Amino acid sequence: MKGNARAFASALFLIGLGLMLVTLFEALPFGGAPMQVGQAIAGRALEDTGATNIVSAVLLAYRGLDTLGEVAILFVAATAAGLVLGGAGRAEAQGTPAGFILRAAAALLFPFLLVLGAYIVIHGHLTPGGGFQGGAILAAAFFVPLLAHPASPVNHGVATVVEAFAGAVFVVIGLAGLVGGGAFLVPLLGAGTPGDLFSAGSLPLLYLAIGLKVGSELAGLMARIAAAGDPARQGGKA
Amino acid sequence: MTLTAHHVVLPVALPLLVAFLLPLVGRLSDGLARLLAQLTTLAVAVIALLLWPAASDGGALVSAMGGFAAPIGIVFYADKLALMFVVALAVGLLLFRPRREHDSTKVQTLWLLLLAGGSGLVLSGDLFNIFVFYEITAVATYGLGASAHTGAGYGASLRYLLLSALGSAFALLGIALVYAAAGTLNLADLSQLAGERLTGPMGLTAFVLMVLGFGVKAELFPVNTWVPEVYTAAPTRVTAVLAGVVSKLAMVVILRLLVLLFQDPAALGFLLLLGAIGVAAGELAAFRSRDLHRTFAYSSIAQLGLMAVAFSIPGHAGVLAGIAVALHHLVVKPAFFVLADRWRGEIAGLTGAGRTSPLAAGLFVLLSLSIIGIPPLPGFWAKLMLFKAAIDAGGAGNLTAVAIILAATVIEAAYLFRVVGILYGTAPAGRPPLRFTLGELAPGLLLGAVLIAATVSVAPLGDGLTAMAADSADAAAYASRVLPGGN
Amino acid sequence: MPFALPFDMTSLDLLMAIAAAATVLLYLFGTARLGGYLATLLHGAALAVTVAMGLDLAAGAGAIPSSLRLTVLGQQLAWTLDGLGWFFLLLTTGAAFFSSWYMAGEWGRVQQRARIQHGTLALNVLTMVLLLSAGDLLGLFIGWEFVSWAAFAMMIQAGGPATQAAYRYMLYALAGAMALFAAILVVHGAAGGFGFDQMRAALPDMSTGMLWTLFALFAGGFGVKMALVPTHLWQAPAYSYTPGASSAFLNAVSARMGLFALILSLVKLIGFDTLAGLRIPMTGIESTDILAWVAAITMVVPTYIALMQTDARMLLTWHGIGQGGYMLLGILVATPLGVAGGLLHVFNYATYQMALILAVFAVIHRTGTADLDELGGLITRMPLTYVALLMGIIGLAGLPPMNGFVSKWMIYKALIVTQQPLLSIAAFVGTLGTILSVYKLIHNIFLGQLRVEHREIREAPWSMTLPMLVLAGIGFVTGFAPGLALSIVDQAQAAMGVALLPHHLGGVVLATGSLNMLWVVGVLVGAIGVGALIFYVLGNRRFETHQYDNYAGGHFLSADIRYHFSHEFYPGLARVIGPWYRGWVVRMEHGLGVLAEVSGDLWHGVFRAAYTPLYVLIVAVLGLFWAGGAGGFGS
Amino acid sequence: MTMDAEMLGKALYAGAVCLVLLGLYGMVVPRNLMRIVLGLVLLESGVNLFLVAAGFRADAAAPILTAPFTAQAAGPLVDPVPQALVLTAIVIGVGVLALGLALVVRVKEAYGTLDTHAVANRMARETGADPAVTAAGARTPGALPVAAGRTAEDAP
Repeated sequence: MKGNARAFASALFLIGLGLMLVTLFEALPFGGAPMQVGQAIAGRALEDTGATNIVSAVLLAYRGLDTLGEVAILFVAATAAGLVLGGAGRAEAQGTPAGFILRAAAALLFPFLLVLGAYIVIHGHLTPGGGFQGGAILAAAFFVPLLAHPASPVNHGVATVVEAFAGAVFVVIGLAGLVGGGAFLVPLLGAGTPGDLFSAGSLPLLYLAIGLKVGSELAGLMARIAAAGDPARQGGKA
Repeated sequence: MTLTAHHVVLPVALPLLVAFLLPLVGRLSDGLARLLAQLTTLAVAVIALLLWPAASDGGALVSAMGGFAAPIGIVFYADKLALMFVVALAVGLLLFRPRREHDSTKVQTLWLLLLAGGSGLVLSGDLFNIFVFYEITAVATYGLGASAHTGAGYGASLRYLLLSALGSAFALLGIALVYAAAGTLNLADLSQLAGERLTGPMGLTAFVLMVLGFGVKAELFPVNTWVPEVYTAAPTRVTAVLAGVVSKLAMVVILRLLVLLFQDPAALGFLLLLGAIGVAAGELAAFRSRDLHRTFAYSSIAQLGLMAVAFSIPGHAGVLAGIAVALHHLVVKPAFFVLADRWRGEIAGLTGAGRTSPLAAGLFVLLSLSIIGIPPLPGFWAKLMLFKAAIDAGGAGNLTAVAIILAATVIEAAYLFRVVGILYGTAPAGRPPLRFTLGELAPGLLLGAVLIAATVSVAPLGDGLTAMAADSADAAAYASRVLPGGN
Repeated sequence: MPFALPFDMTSLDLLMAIAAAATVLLYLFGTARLGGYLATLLHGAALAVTVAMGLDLAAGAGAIPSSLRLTVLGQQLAWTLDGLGWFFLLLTTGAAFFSSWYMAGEWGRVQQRARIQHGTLALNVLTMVLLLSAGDLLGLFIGWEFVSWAAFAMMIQAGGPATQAAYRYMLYALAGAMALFAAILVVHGAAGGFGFDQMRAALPDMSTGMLWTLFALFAGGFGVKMALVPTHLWQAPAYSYTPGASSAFLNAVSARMGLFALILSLVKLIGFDTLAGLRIPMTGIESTDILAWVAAITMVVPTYIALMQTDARMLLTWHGIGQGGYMLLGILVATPLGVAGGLLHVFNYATYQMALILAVFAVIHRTGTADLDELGGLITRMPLTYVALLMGIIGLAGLPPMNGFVSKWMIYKALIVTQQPLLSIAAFVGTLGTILSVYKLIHNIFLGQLRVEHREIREAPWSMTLPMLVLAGIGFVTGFAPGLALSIVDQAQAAMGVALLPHHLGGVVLATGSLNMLWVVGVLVGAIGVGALIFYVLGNRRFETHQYDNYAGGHFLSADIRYHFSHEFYPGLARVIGPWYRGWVVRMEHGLGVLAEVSGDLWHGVFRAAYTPLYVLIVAVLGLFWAGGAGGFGS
Repeated sequence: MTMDAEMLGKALYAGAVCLVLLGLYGMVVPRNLMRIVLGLVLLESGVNLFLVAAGFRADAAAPILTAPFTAQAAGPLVDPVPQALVLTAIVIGVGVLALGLALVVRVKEAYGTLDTHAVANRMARETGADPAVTAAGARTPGALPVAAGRTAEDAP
C-alpha cells in the first residue's frame, strides 16, 4: 500500500472510531459515576486504614496488590531493559561534559530534590503525593547530576541493593498478614490518629518502600538508556 | 504447614519476593540465584498442588487481599482451573528453565516475574488487577523475546511490544468503560450487574476492546501478527513457554470474561468469528511456511483459534472443549519446539534427519498425530468434545466453524506429514547428521510420555475435566463464593 | 478399562487378543529366523477363530459381542461383530494368513525391515477387527482412522516413491475421514448420540436436506477409501509401492473396508428405502442412482488407465479400483441377486487379486523389476508363477472357469433384470478393458522372447509360490462350485437385511435364468478336452522354439535384438484414452494444492506485513461498529 | 449537574477521544519506530484521561480528607478508585515506554534504521524466512505437496 493511501485509509478509520467513541461516551452519565465501590470506600477508608488521602488508601490498602504489581512492572521493565541493553555504565566513559549552568544547577538542585522527594513519599498517606510521585522526584534528583556529568560512572551496586530490599519489604509486609492468619497485605500496626505523620499503620512503610524502589529503578532505567546511546558506556556489549 | 485460603496469594507473592532479591543474590553467585529461582518455581507448583484438595472441596478458595471483602478489595479466586494453570505454568517454566548462560540472573528474574504475573493472571478476581498482572506477564515476555540478543530478536520484540501495548490500551479503555458503566471492578460483583449494566453497545464495545487487548497474548486474530516473528527470533525455551503456557493464561482470562460478564450471544459470536479466522489463517500460513519454527508458530495460532471457538460455545460443553484443547496444546506445542530447536532453518534441509535421530522423529510423528486429532490420542478427544459442543449448540456460525476446522485439519496433516516425509527421506551424502543429545530431547520426551499417559487414562481425565469445566462455567457459583453475603 | 476374565472371553475377544499379541510379537520378533512362521501361525490362528465364529453365526448366534467396553467423556464404546462384519473379517484374516505365509520364507529374509512389514500387517488386521466390529458411529470413526493410519504405516515403510504415494494417500484418507467426522456429527446433532439405534430412530425426523448431507458425507468419506472417481488418484501408486505381501493385503482387503463402511452406513443404517426416497427435485434421479453412476465411471475410467500402465503393479492396482466399482454397483442394484453378486465379487476379487499381486512380486523378487517393457518369456523360468498369474487374470477378466466370472455374471444379470441398460453397457465396457489389459500383463511378462539377463532366473521359492497357487486354487474351486462362497456371502446378506439368494453348490437358481457352474465348467473342460484331442491326436504340430536366438523372415535374430513386442502395447487405444488419462481429475487435484498454497501465501503476507497496527485498528473499528449494531445503536 | 460540569465533561471526553485518535494515528501511519512509540504514549494518555474522567462527580470534593477527618464532614467525594487506577496505569505506561525505548536503541544499532518495513525485511532475512511474499510462480520447486506427491506413473 502506498504511504498516502494508507494515511488516508487510516484517517477514515480513525474518524469512524472517533465518532463511535463519542457516541459511546455520550451515553455515559458524566459527573454521575456509579461509584458502586467508590462510595463505600470513601465512607470507610478512614476507619479501615487511618489514611486521610483516600487515593492512597485505595492504592495501598484496598488495591494494594495492584500497587505491588505496578512496582513489579517497573522492576520487570528495568530488568528487561537491563537484559536488552546489557550491563551499562561500567566502562570508562568519556561523554561530552555539560555546560556550566547545568553543572552548577545540578549541584544546587540535588539536595532540594532529595528533600522534596522524601517529603512527598512520607506524607503520601496524608496529602496528595506518595511513593510513585516522590520516587520519581528522587530519581530525578539522582539523574540530574548524571546529566551534568555524563562521564561520571553510575554505581548500580547501591541502586541494586536499595531496589532489592525496598521491593522485598513490600512483599514481606504483605506476607506478614499471612503469618497472622489473615490475608495478604492486611493493614498492620493500627490506624493511629488521622492526620498524624505516624498514622495509617503500615501504609507509610509501604510508601517508603515504593518510593525507594521507584526512585532507584527509574534512575537506573534512565541511566541505562542514556548510556546505551553512548557506545563507550555499554560495558563491552556490542 | 496447613494451608488456608489466604495462601492462594503465595504463587504470586513468593516469586515476586525472590525476584526482587534475585539481582542481589546474583551478584554473589549466578548459580545460587538460578538454584533459588528454580526452587521457588518448584515451591509454587507444590503450593498450588497442596491447595488443590481444598479447592476441590469447596469449589474454590477465595482470599480478599488486605481483608477487604469482595467488591471493595481485590480478591483471588482459586478454583481448580486456575490452580491447574498455575501448576502448568510452574512446571513449564521449570522444564524450560534457563541454563548457565550470559545474563543468567536477569533471565532468571524475568522467568520468576513471568511466573508471578501468570499466576496472578489466572488467580485474580478483579478486572483491573488482571490487567496489571497481564502487563507484568507481557513486559516479562518482551524482555525474554529479545533475550537471544540478535537484531531479529530486538526487532520482533519491539514490534510485539508496540502491538501488545496498543492492545493493552484498548483493554484499559474497555475496563474503563466497564467501570464507568458499572462502578465496580470485581468480577463476581460485575457478573451480578452484567445483566443490567453491561448489555447493549456499551458492554459489547468493552468486550471487543478487552478481547483485542487480552487477545494479543492469547494469539487471537488479528492481534497475533507478532507470533511468527517472536517465536522464530526468541530462544526456543522462551518460545516453548510462550506458546505452550502463557497464551493459555490469557485465554483463561477471556474465558472468565465470557462466563461472568458477557454471556451475550453477540459477544460469543464475535469470539467465534475471530477464532474461526484464526484457525483458517494459522493453518494456511503454516502450510505455506518453509521453516519449522514458523510452522509451529502458525500452528499455535490455529490451536488458540480452536480454543476461542470452543469458549464461544455457551454452556459447560464449550468450556470443557476449550480446556481440553488448551491442555492438549500445552503438552504438544512445547515438545514441538524442543524439536524445532535443533531442526532449525529450512524444512527442506532436514532430509534424512529422522534416520539419524529416530527417537526425535518418532516423537514428531506422535505429536503430529495427536495435534491432527487421530484417535486414541488426546488431541482427538479434545477435538471431539469441541465438535460435539458446537453441533449440540447448533447455529449456522458454529456449523461453519466446524466445517472450517475439519478442512483445516487436512491442511494441518498436509504440512506436518510433509515434514515427516522429509525427515524419513534419504539424506544427501556428505552432510553432517543432525543429532540430539538426550539432554536436549529430554523435555520433549517427557511431554511425549505425558501425552501417552493421558491417552491411557483418558477416561478418568475426562471425568475430572468435565467436573472442572462445569464448575468454571457456573457464573452463579463464582458470584456466591466471592460474595458470600449476596449483594 | 474393564477387561473380562479369560474364561469369559468371547471369540471376538480372543480374536482381538490374538491380533494385538501378533502386532506386538511380530514387531519385536519379525526379523527373527522363525519370526515369519510365527506370523503365519498367529494369522492362521486368527483365521481359524474367524472360521469358528462363522460357524457360530451360521448356527444362528446373531452377533458376537466383545467384552471390551470403554466409557470416555460420556461416550460409551462397545464392539460387536455381526454377519456383515464377519464376512469382511474372513477376508481380512484370510488375506493376512496368505500374506504372512508369503513373507515367512525367503521373502522375509531378504527384506531390510521385515519386522516392520510383519508388524504393520498385524496392526492392520487388529485395526480392521476394531473397525468391522464397531458398535456405534464413534467406534466406526475411530476404527476408520485406525485402519487409515495403519495402512499409511504399511505404505510408507518402503521409502522413496512410496513416501510420496503414502503422503498423498494420507491426505485423501484424512479428507475422507473428516467428511465422515462431519457425518457422525450431523447424526449426533439430530439423534443426540452416536449409537446405531439412535441414528435409526432419528432418521424419520430428518429433513431431506439433512439426509442428502448425510448421504453425501458418508458416500464421499468412505468412497475415498474405495477410490471412487474422482478420489481415485491416490490408490494405484500407494498400493503399488508397498512391498510384496503387504501390497497384496492392501489390494485384497484395504479398499474393501470402504465398501464395508458404505454398506453399513447407507444400507444397514439409512436403508435402501430411505435412499430411494431421496430424489433430486423435478427429476426421477435417486440418490443411489448417482452413486451407481459414480461406480460405473469407476469401473470404466481406471480400467482403461490401467491399460496404459507399463508397471505390472500399477496395472493391477488400477484394475483394483475398477473392480471396486463392480462390487458397489452390484450392491446398489439392491436385489438379492445384485447384492449377492457384489459381495461375492468382493470375495472372488480378494482371491485372484492376491494371487496376481503375489505372482508379480515373485517376478520382481527374481528379476528386480516390474517394468512391462523390461520383461518377457519368463514362462519357462517361472512356470508355477505363470500358472498362478494365468489363473488370476482369467478371474480378473471375469471368464469361466474362474470365480470372477460368477460374480460378474450375477452383477450383469442383476443389472439386466432391473432394466438398467446403460449401466450394463458400462459394465461390459469395463470388462472389455480388463480383458485387453490382462493380456498385456501376461504377454509382456511371460510370453515371447526371454531376455538375456533372465536366462538364469529360477522359480520363486515354495514359500512364495504355494500361497499364490493355493489362492488361485481357491479361485478355481469357488469358480466351479460358487455355492461354497455364496454360503459365506449369505451371512453378510442376512445381516444387511436383504433377502437371501437361493443357491446350490454349482450356482444360483433364478426365475429368469439360472447359472450352474458345475455344468459350465464341465462343458468348458469337455470342449478343451475336445480341442486337445484334435490338437494332439489328429494334428500334433507341436514343436518347441528357443526363446532367444530366433529367425524371422529369414533373418537371424540374436538374443540382443529385441523382437518381443511389449512397448506401446495398444497405441490406437492409447490415443483415444489419452485425454481422459491426464484429465480434469489430475488438474482438480493440482488446483486444490495451488489454492491452498496461494491462500497460504495470502495469510503469510498478512502476518508478514509491517503495518499490523492498521489491521488492529480496522478490526477494532469494525468490531465497535458491529458492537454498536448488535447492542442496539444501529436499530 | 451544573452547566459548567457538563461543559467540563464534554471537554474531558473530547480531549480523551482526540488523544486516543492522535495516538492511534501515530501508531498506524508513520513508519518510523520512534514515532510509533510516541504515538503509543499519546494513546495511553488518552485512555488515562478517559479513565480518570469517568470517576468524576459533579459537586464533589477531591478524595482527601481535611481537618475534622471524617468522611461525613467532607461531603460528597469524587470516586477515588479511578485515580488510583490511573496512577497504576501511568506507571505501567512508563515501564513499557522505557523498555520500548531500550529496544528502539538496540534495533537502531542492529539494523541502522528505524523504518518498520526495512526492519521487518531485515528480520525476515536474518531468521531465514522469505524476505517478501513471492508470487505464486516463484516458489521453490517441488514445494506443492500434491504436485510433489504426483508420481511419474500417473502423468507420464
